[in-house]
Amino acid sequence: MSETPLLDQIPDGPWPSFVKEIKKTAEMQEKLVAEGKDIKMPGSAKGLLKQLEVSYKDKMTHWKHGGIVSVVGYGGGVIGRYSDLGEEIPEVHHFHTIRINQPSGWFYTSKALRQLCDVWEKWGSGITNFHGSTGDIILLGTRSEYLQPCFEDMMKLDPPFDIGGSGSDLRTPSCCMGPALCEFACYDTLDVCYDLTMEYQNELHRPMWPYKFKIKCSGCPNDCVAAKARSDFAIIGTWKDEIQIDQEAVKEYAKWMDIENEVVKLCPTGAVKWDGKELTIDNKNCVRCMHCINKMPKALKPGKERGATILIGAKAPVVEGAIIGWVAVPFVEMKKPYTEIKEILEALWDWWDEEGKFRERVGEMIWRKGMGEFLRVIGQEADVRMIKHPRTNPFMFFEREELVQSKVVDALVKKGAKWRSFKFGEEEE
Amino acid sequence: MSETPLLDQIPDGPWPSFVKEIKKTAEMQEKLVAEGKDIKMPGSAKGLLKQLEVSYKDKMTHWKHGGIVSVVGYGGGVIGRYSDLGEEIPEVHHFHTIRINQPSGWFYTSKALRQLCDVWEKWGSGITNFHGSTGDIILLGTRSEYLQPCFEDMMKLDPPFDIGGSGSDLRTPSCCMGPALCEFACYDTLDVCYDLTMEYQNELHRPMWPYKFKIKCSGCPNDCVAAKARSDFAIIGTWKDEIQIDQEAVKEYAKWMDIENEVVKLCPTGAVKWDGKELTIDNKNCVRCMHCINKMPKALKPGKERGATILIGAKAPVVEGAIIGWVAVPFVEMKKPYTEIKEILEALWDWWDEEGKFRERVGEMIWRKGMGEFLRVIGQEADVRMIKHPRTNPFMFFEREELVQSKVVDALVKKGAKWRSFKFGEEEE
Amino acid sequence: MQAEKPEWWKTDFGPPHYEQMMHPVLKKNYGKWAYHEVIRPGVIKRVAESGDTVYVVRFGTPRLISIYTIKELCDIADKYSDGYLRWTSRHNVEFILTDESKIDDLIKEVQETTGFPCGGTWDTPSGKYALSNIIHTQGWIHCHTPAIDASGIVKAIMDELYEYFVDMKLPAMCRISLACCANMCGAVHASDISIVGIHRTPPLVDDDAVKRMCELPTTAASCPTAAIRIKAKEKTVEVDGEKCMYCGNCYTMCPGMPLFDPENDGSAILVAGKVSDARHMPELSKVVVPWVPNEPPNWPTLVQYIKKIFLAWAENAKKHERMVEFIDRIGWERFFELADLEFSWHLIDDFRVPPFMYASYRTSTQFRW
Amino acid sequence: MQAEKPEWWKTDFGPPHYEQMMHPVLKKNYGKWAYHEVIRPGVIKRVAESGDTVYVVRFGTPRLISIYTIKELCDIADKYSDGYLRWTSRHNVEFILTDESKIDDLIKEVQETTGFPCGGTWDTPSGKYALSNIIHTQGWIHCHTPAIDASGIVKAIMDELYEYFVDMKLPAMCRISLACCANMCGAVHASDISIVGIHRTPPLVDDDAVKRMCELPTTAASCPTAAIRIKAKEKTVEVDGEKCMYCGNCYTMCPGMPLFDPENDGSAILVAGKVSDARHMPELSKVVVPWVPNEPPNWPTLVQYIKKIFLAWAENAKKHERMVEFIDRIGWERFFELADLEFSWHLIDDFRVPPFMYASYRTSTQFRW
Repeated sequence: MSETPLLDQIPDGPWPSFVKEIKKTAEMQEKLVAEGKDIKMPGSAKGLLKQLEVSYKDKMTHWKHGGIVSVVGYGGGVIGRYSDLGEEIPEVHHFHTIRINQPSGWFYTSKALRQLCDVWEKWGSGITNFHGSTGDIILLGTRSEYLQPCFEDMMKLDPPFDIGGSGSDLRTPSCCMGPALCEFACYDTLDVCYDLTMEYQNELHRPMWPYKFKIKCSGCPNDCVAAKARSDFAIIGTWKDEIQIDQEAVKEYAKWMDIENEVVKLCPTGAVKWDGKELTIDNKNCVRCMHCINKMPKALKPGKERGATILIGAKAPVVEGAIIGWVAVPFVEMKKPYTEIKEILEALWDWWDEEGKFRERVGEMIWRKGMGEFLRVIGQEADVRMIKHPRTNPFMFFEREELVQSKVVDALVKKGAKWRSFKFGEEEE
Repeated sequence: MSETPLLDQIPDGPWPSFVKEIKKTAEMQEKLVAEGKDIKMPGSAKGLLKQLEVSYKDKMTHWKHGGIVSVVGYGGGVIGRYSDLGEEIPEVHHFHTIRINQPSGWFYTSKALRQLCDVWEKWGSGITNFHGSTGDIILLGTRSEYLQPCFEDMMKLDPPFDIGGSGSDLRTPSCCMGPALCEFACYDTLDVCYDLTMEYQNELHRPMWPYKFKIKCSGCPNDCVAAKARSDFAIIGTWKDEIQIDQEAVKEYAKWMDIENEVVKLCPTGAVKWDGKELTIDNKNCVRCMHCINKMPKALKPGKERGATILIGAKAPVVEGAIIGWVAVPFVEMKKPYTEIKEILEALWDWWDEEGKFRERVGEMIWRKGMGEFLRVIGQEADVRMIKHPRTNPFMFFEREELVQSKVVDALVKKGAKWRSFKFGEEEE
Repeated sequence: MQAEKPEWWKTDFGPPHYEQMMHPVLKKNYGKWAYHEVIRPGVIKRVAESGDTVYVVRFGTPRLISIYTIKELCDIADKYSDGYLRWTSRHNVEFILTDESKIDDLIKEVQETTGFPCGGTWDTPSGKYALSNIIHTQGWIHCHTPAIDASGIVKAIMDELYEYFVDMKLPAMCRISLACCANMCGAVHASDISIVGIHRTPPLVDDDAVKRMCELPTTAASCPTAAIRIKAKEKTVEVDGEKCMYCGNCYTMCPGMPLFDPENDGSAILVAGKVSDARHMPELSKVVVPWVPNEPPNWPTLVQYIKKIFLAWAENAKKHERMVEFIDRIGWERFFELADLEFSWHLIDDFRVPPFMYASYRTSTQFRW
Repeated sequence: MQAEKPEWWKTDFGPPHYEQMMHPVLKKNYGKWAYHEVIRPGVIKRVAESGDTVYVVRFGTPRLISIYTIKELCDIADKYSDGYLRWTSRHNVEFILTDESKIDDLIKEVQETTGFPCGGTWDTPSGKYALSNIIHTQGWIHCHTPAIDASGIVKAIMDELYEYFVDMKLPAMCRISLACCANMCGAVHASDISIVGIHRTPPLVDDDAVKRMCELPTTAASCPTAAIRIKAKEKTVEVDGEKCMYCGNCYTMCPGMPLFDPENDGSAILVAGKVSDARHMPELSKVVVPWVPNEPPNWPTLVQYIKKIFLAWAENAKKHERMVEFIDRIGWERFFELADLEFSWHLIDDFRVPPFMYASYRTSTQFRW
């Protein structure tokens, strides 16, 4: 009888099977080891299957909290993982994950990938994720003592692969395919992602913040990397001027497309009009949602005054409930070397570093400290585009400098009142 | 020179002037006293003007916190008010307010009003509000020693007028004109308002709760008494079946009304169709918003299966921010003697009385304790109509009884775990 | 207090029954009304299924009324409406006439006797709307916590917008309301335009008064932002001016913590609230002007703000489009431009309960420029 | 650790530059793409301003992949796409072809070698959409806090919905995602359909383990509902089962507080989230099924729930109408009916931060019946 009767039931349907992938790895490793290949963890794929079978029987995980494991000079990037079935299945007793920083846009050559596979064949389980949720290549399962030589082998590749983020650090930035393949990209997402990753190698590799911080770059509001929902700092391409229209191409679409029902009526602000001959857009009323452009990519293009919106604070539900990022900077130009983005990031991190609580995400801290203070920190003016609607309560703060001199104010000052005034603004009286 | 130069500038424009009303009162009282009439506070209207002039000059109030003043046997209904200019303007040193419970719908006979005015002429300032924010008649300004004789005189009127609510009690219920004048009324708002007021005289007159509690009754979703925004317990008329259509009357409207643009296109769910001959309503998709009925009162009427929705929790911003009431009971029949409404009210009050914190409104307590517990208290099933959308976080509570028996549960029970289970449901294990 | 109560003595007898107060035609047709229409500004014709017809004639009042004015209204009711009259929830007085021919005389007599103008109605079928009366609170007339006056501001605004009350020339309903402090006796938080009195300076603690009159734990607990610290030894409290947002809740609890400041108190202006469910669901009002100073007796700056907001809507809204629907269509970006208002950080919610304010943050790149 | 680093030693060298990884045609036309269209399921034709054309051919993968499979993909890339390949953000692998005639062979070879199906694309112009691959987390494969498995459930669902991946017959985009606990490494909270692993029993405190491994104040502070009390004398904690909502945040902080319960852990199902700004602003997903049990290896109950939700949308939505837009149009009342789901009190938000849950309460009498 099979050792994995439950898992054996899985590969039935047409969708590719992860069990098959694990079995394939196990079989290949068995074969290659027999052929004399230097494979350090030959039984680990099979061990993983065995443990998973137990989980399927028990209906629970058998992985334990990891300790701190890493490679020389790095603080993060390796997730320690141990089995609670270590005695029964010693092949997976240690089963640490290495996160590898993917290239911008997940573009690869076969040569680079093969080299990486060879390293992982030697030092690890031979099982990977392409890719993990944050975007890294995930190398799944090795022992503590193999981490260092494995990384050293990756250093020596051409091109070499570096380790990604984990813990309370900058997590590996990621981006959509952007200008490499897409006509909608309003800025060079691949370059920004690479540039920020290189600029902040220290922040990426050495956890030192209150909690994690994610950056994701999408070239247009379609947001193909879901930056708006899952990055503390989402950079979303957009434009300020008029949508570019090729009327001839519109007419081509009109031959077969129901423009009235599928474009005009679906415009969220009713800004698009089509009279059977000409498509007109009330750009003052357009909210840059992308629908009409998505519908007619041959005819419509984003405007020429391009840049990005920065949304802040997105995160998963633990602990305060899930959050979609909100607008921190409605429009920023995206010109190399991206000085404005970097100034905002650094001002934000300094503030968070100083004022953030343990395990407090940046967005949560802004809630605690207020958008007023946050905007001062990042040097931005308040803009109506930061809100869905203005506040519904009249419980506004005012600063000392905004008040008129009065007897009451004089008396408060005389009494030594501690007064609202931002630390980085005027000195308090 | 006038004693009130600032206030004298007010009566200029066309809108009726409150200053004129105060001056008129002062002049009439002066005259009547000269004629020998028994008026206890002859100078008080003038005194009010004087104090108001000081406020206009100082740009601040000169009224102080009131102490507890009342009439025999009552706990609320009188608002104590003292001037901080009592020495300069002794006429307004005491200037208490009496709240008088208005008749349902603010209907009056001239006879009843004249009698009331005569009592207030004798014992008070002669100044009133028709009406205060909650709906009471407000008698503005008398002294502590006149409260009791004033109320005794009101008792003796035909019909007599009773005192309204104030403090941590049931505030005077109010209602729209309902079936007395309006074809939209889905239930008898006047009767419900009167019936509840009479049923809960004790709750109205003797503050004994954590805080105030307001009931307001509107006959249809147009909500002419703004119950949804400002009552802890809003009873809003509605219906479940089909809007009644008189197609002939629709055709009459069609002669001059742009039904397509002003009815069809403004239906929030696109449920109304008009083909030039017949108006059809997709009642499964109708949300009972009233717009089409408002537009064509001769042609459209609410359905026949009528009742009310109860919304809970509305309040002004202090302290948690302003709140519009939310749905507690999507549909309740409104049949005399309104047993279901009363059962809900009493269950709610018992719970609030027992569990409410000082100055905690009912809505705030539901937030604290959860809608699950609240629904059990009032004996209602959860209904999708209570929400705009289901919760966005997965942080749901489950009760012990909902769980499957398991080793973990057994171990927790054995460990003596204190377990979630509603007090009024199953006993906890 | 009497040892023995006289025979007329009673308690808990409640309000007069509404039937005693109701015109016979209303009693007869109770619950059997067929339809209504507004035949001229201020005059609503209501027709019963029986064919009976009444004319409800509406007049704006200043809410604060002399008993002598009420007696005048009673005399008029006796003359024109069989001795019956009623008030609306927005401080209007109404007479119920069965004889259409008496309407002109009634309007003339009310105007001449009391100065109350006829108007404040709307006719949804024809899409003609008058401005309704402003609901409001007591202000300096009778309140101990106000940041602004009420009646004086209302008078100044209604003087300016008078033509819209007496005529029906607005695109939709517009509810204006005023509360003299955030406690909002008037619950103005769901109005098309509302004015709320706000303080802007923290309470100036009067240690003696606190010691004498205040219960310290209750006082500290009353603060929604935890800005009040108890100084147990001195038996008083101190206020952290960085955390205080001047709501005045502590002053309600403790008279030793006044926060009146004539130069810095004033009004905030909110817009785009709504209570009716017609078309758009009910919605809270939103702050669009953080502060306007107190300028008695005529509040010119505030009146001009209200007027420009009002006109930005009145001149640009579509038929039946209330303020919130108008702004939903054009966007807040455009509204601030049209009404010539400045957006500032004060208008971004930062009240302590985090996810509440977050509910208003824009989680999207959908903008108008 | 070496005292002296060899010459090849380096740190902080970062990822390979993307240009090194990019097909020459992409490099040439970088930022100069004219348009794209989907010429058949899984094949996107992208045309540059220069006239250059590439065919991007997409294949679904199970995310967990053997290095031997990757090497097979590399071989295929060498054969068909000049040695270049890429992955999408949703675990699909793509080959970039310049020769249209090789597409059929490529698809056949990938399918035969790896079993990966071609599909997962959508063509907005024609309004034809395929189901995208499911993004997901580790589950029992590698995670220490999961309430459910990930890969096994995804496999079971995609087996059932396979036809929608390989064909483009949906009315609009549909993003399905799975996170094996509420910590949501996958951030699935803004998906059309999402599955989240939830626990339903409070942590069973292992006093010895707590004493040995946990920092008590941090552990207590980690609880969002203040359900954890420190028992200082015993150097452990206790959990108030009435306040605990099983989020597992304490277990993340303290290994002595496991809350695994095979019989009571399971999945919650959420719907109607969205990230793109197209038409409708981004929105969070909402819970519509509070709990479905774990049923390895094939999770039949969960799969059937997903299928009926998916079909209620797929069969009734209008063109381009994503789940949230569909429900906005028909109302939650009708959605629960159409998808044959039961509404229960669990679905009404009662998470501790009050105004957040309030934001979802219906403050209106606008209902469908």
